[in-house]
Amino acid sequence: MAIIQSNQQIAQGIWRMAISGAPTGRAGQFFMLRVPGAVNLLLGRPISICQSDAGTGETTFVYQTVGRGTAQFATLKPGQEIDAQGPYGNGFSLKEGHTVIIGGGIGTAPLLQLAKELRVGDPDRRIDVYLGFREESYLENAFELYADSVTVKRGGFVTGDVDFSLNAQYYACGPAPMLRAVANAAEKANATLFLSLEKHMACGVGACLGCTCQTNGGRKRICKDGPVFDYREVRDAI
Amino acid sequence: MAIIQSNQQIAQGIWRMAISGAPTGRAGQFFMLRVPGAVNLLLGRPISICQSDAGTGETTFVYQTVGRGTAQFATLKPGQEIDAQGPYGNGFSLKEGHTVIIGGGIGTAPLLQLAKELRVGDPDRRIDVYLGFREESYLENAFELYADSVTVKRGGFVTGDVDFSLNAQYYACGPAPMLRAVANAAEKANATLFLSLEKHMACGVGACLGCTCQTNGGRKRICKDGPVFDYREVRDAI
Amino acid sequence: MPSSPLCLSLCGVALQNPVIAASGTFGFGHEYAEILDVSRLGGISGKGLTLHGSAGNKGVRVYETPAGMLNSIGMENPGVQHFVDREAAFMRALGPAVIANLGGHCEEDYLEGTRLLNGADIDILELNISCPNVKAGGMALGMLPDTAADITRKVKAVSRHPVMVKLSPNASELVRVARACQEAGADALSLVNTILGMAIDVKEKCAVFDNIYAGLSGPAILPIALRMVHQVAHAVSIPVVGLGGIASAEDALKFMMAGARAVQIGTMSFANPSAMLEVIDGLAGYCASEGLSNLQEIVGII
Amino acid sequence: MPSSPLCLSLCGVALQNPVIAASGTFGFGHEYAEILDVSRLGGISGKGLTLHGSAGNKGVRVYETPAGMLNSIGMENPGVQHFVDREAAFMRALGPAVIANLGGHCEEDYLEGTRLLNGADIDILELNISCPNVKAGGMALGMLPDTAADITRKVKAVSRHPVMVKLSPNASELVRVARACQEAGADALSLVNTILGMAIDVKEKCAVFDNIYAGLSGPAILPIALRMVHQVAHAVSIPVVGLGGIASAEDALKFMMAGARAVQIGTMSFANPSAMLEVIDGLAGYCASEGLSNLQEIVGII
Ligand SMILES: Cc1cc2nc3c(=O)[nH]c(=O)nc-3n(C[C@H](O)[C@H](O)[C@H](O)COP(=O)(O)OP(=O)(O)OC[C@H]3O[C@@H](n4cnc5c(N)ncnc54)[C@H](O)[C@@H]3O)c2cc1C
Ligand SMILES: Cc1cc2nc3c(=O)[nH]c(=O)nc-3n(C[C@H](O)[C@H](O)[C@H](O)COP(=O)(O)OP(=O)(O)OC[C@H]3O[C@@H](n4cnc5c(N)ncnc54)[C@H](O)[C@@H]3O)c2cc1C
Ligand SMILES: Cc1cc2nc3c(=O)[nH]c(=O)nc-3n(C[C@H](O)[C@H](O)[C@H](O)COP(=O)(O)O)c2cc1C
Ligand SMILES: Cc1cc2nc3c(=O)[nH]c(=O)nc-3n(C[C@H](O)[C@H](O)[C@H](O)COP(=O)(O)O)c2cc1C
Ligand code: FES
Ligand code: FES
Repeated sequence: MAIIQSNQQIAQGIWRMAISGAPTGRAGQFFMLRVPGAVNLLLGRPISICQSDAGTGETTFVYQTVGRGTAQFATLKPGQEIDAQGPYGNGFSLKEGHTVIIGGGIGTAPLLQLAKELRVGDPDRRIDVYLGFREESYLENAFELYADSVTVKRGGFVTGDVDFSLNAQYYACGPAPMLRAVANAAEKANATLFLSLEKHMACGVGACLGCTCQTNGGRKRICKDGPVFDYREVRDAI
Repeated sequence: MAIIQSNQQIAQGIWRMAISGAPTGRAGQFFMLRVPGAVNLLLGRPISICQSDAGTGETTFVYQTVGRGTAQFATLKPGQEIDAQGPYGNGFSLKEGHTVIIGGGIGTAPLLQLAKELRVGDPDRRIDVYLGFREESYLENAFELYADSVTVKRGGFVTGDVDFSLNAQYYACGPAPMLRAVANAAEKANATLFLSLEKHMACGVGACLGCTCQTNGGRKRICKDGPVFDYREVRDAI
Repeated sequence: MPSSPLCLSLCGVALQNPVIAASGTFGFGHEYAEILDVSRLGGISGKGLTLHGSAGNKGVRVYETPAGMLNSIGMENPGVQHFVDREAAFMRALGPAVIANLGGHCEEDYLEGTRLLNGADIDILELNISCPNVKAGGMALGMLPDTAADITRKVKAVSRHPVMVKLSPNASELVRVARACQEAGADALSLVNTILGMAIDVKEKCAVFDNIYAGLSGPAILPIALRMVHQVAHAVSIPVVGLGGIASAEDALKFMMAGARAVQIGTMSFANPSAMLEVIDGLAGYCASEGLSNLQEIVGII
Repeated sequence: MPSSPLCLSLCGVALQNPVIAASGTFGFGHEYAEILDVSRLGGISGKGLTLHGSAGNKGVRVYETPAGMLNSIGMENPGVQHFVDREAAFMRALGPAVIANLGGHCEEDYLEGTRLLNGADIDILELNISCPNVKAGGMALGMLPDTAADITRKVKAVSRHPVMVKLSPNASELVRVARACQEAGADALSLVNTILGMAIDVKEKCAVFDNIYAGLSGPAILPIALRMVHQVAHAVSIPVVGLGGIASAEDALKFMMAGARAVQIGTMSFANPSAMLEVIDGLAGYCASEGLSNLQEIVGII
């Protein structure tokens, strides 16, 4: 059982929670978080690793309160136990060279650990980050630790600002309309793009088939075969 | 919504919880306690007032962890909210003169407030308290503040020690076998005896008929018409 | 009130809002009147009555389950005549629409009970052919289309009040039962009553309830009840009143979108006595934020 | 192992304990094998198979409800032949008894699927005539005694493996369906599959699932499932395997006391992947503390 180290609101409806005692994971992986004993809130909720520190053993999540489960997370206090099953999922595969990261809203969360791993992997590569928020922004300062540039847009998609014709790989996470826009732009420019997808999950490990999507490599489970996919594979699923 | 002021284990499996922000009640009344938002633990749990302090506005409960509901109470921390509906029930009617109080196990809890009210009502009356516990005892020191004598027995019913031929009124709360023994003894001696009864409850206010019992005054609801009854009325119900 | 977005007409009876206290969970209104403003409710369905009254079942009667509860009250009630003489006028004085819930052990009981209720100032007769906790009659009548239609027709012939038939989720072919009741003249349908369930005390190695089986209610059954209300509301043209596990205004809206003109709330009142008032406030807020002139606009939109 | 108090025989198959992973909640064992010691389980019932495989349903497929969940997977599966060629041997290597769960859209599919499974090294064929999430076939066959008996008889005639028929809690007359399956030669019965339910997204004003209705599982349904297992176990003489919302050893004991020789666990594995192992440990502890030489002694004592 993991222990909550901190749990604070960082923007309207957005919380950051740090836990210890869970195995550390890689960028793009997620945990199924659940308050132990809560038969009522039966299933775990998939929440991405926002920061994973192998040194301290702490994992940080950033989550938005949208329903019963995440609202319950927001009531948890440091010292309380939380059941963190994981890390699950494939995670981002780290490519070399110039990298462009595109996040929308809470989809920004898993990209921070990605930026960190990319920077640690190669201190010299160029990393450009584009973040879009409907209203209040968050996490942009944290990105500045790892990125060469951070562009933040409030009140709209940041997608329009991104140049997809660079000799770079692109990573994106965010709401479905944003992912579709990014995929369209990448297709036109024939760019390399990885998307992190979301779907309602029950098991998180690939056993229930609650989260499968059609890919051009057949049906895949977002929790187990994803959540990160090459955008070409999942054009029909977003 | 009431606020938890303290919540501590005072003996093996026995906890004392103090709350503020609930209306104060009388000896023998109870509250339906419920952790707000817990759809899983759906119903309130009836817990008697152990101490009610109109001055500080605090109400204290002493409860035994026997199942899911009481186990959940034991996890609550000071500062947390608890839904305390009540006070419900008729409470003990306070008679004059010499009084004998008989408690068994967790049935001791509501009797402390009774002893206090009796003492406050008449500083000069005689109050004898008999408490029986299967193993560890608790609350006996608190009774000593109000009682002239406190007799504690571990590992058996204290009933055998009580003289029912006194010119006194008797109050008892405890497990059913103890209540039956007390009622039998009182009947032989033609004593005045009031019992506090228990039954599974859903509403606590008399609306669901989950807790009715047969009395010789017709069917009565333990939550609303009781929980305190003259033992003659409820011979068939215990 | 006529312009309140919550008001509606149910079998010709004007309700100030669609939130009704479910039978057996609200007594005849006395108890909650002491702790709530019950005048704000749309209606109150009183404790289920039988002709001669009943002491109900022995042993444990209520038992909590995950997000629900089982009950085996067994229709403890003071009898129809007592209700007519002593309770009806009190219920009327509370304000909300008065619904008398009538159960029975045989046809003659139902008909005689209906005749007696003709002498009471009530708005709607809720015909309970779905109580799982009595041995003879009760649920048995509601299990098959023919028997349900038969008792409905006979009660309708006798009753001077509109008749709302309360259906059992345990019925083999619920939709056929519903249609049969409509054809037999029912003015409205309410569903669901409790679902037959069981509890076992592992320590004592015995069934928790003397009757072995008991009725399940509360949020646990909401998805099942919602499905049944949707099925029935799409199969009949008379008004449907939906219930089963409603805990919030959002839950009430689910039942209304599925086709229920009004809702009843039972178990959640035990957990939270102000649940019904919170639902009413929530529904009013919904009308305001959605700009609905009347909440009935959303009934059956799914 | 022969002297372990948890061991039992089910349709002639030796199980090291009565805890079986429920179909559709455990894949074919791969996924949980990565995080659990699945060799400790009594058995694994694989994902429901159809003759030609299926992509399953579109849209939202899982949705949480109070103490339960709805699913509308729609039998996504790789087909029987794929199972025979690629999965059966892997499942065998895991250790627990291997149960293949077979669904279908028509009689011919079931029979051809059964023939193909004759070529696989499995222990029990679980005949799924109770899936509520496929349009044709599936649950339809399990709803009536005659159709259930008919498909059972035909599958039995073809199968070289013992046949355990999985019953639907949505069947009109469950007990008659159970008896009919027994008479048709079923070697065992498992129940319950999911209960038909519904969810509505109030914000979007639409049903959550493309199919409108979906299957309810988890602790919410335990009291209903327990009642049904008790009813069926008292009506048949073949072994009954109980499931529906089991979350703890205590829950498993309830089903066994009600008459189930073994249990299956589904939804709770999602919430807590070690749930089944905890149940096994709990049952072993129970035998020790009650001094039982074999847990089967308590089967059906209520
Ligand atoms: C791989 C993955 C990683 C995620 N990472 C994050 C993250 O880092 N931070 C974050 O805030 N959110 C993240 N999410 C989304 C998060 O899981 C959902 O917001 C959460 O499950 C909602 O739970 P709830 O009980 O609060 O909402 P509910 O009341 O259950 O539903 C509210 C809304 O959330 C959506 N939702 C509900 N359950 C799920 C589910 N299991 N998966 C996806 N959507 C769901 C519903 O569509 C609904 O609109 C991630 C989802 C996935 C699949
Ligand atoms: C008027 C009244 C006053 C009470 N005062 C106290 C008190 O001051 N301190 C205290 O520790 N206990 C008191 N009880 C008993 C207490 O209500 C139960 O122990 C508690 O409800 C058990 O809840 P649970 O969820 O922990 O147990 P569960 O898991 O629900 O059940 C465990 C055991 O508790 C019994 N039980 C369950 N629910 C109830 C219920 N609603 N009423 C009675 N018994 C039940 C069951 O028979 C079972 O054996 C009182 C009961 C009543 C009726
Ligand atoms: C304690 C209790 C007693 C009930 N008594 C009756 C009754 O007398 N007549 C009746 O028609 N329904 C009775 N019911 C059923 C409820 O009216 C309602 O149909 C059911 O509980 C589902 O709604 P809920 O989940 O909101 O409680 C009773 C339910 C409970 C919990
Ligand atoms: C996601 C999911 C998929 C399921 N798929 C199948 C299936 O393919 N075949 C089958 O017979 N039952 C299937 N079921 C039903 C379960 O095997 C089980 O009967 C039901 O969930 C009740 O048990 P539980 O409450 O322990 O989950 C499925 C259940 C779930 C939740
Ligand atoms: S969530 Fe179960 S397969 Fe992905
Ligand atoms: S608990 Fe409902 S009447 Fe007493």
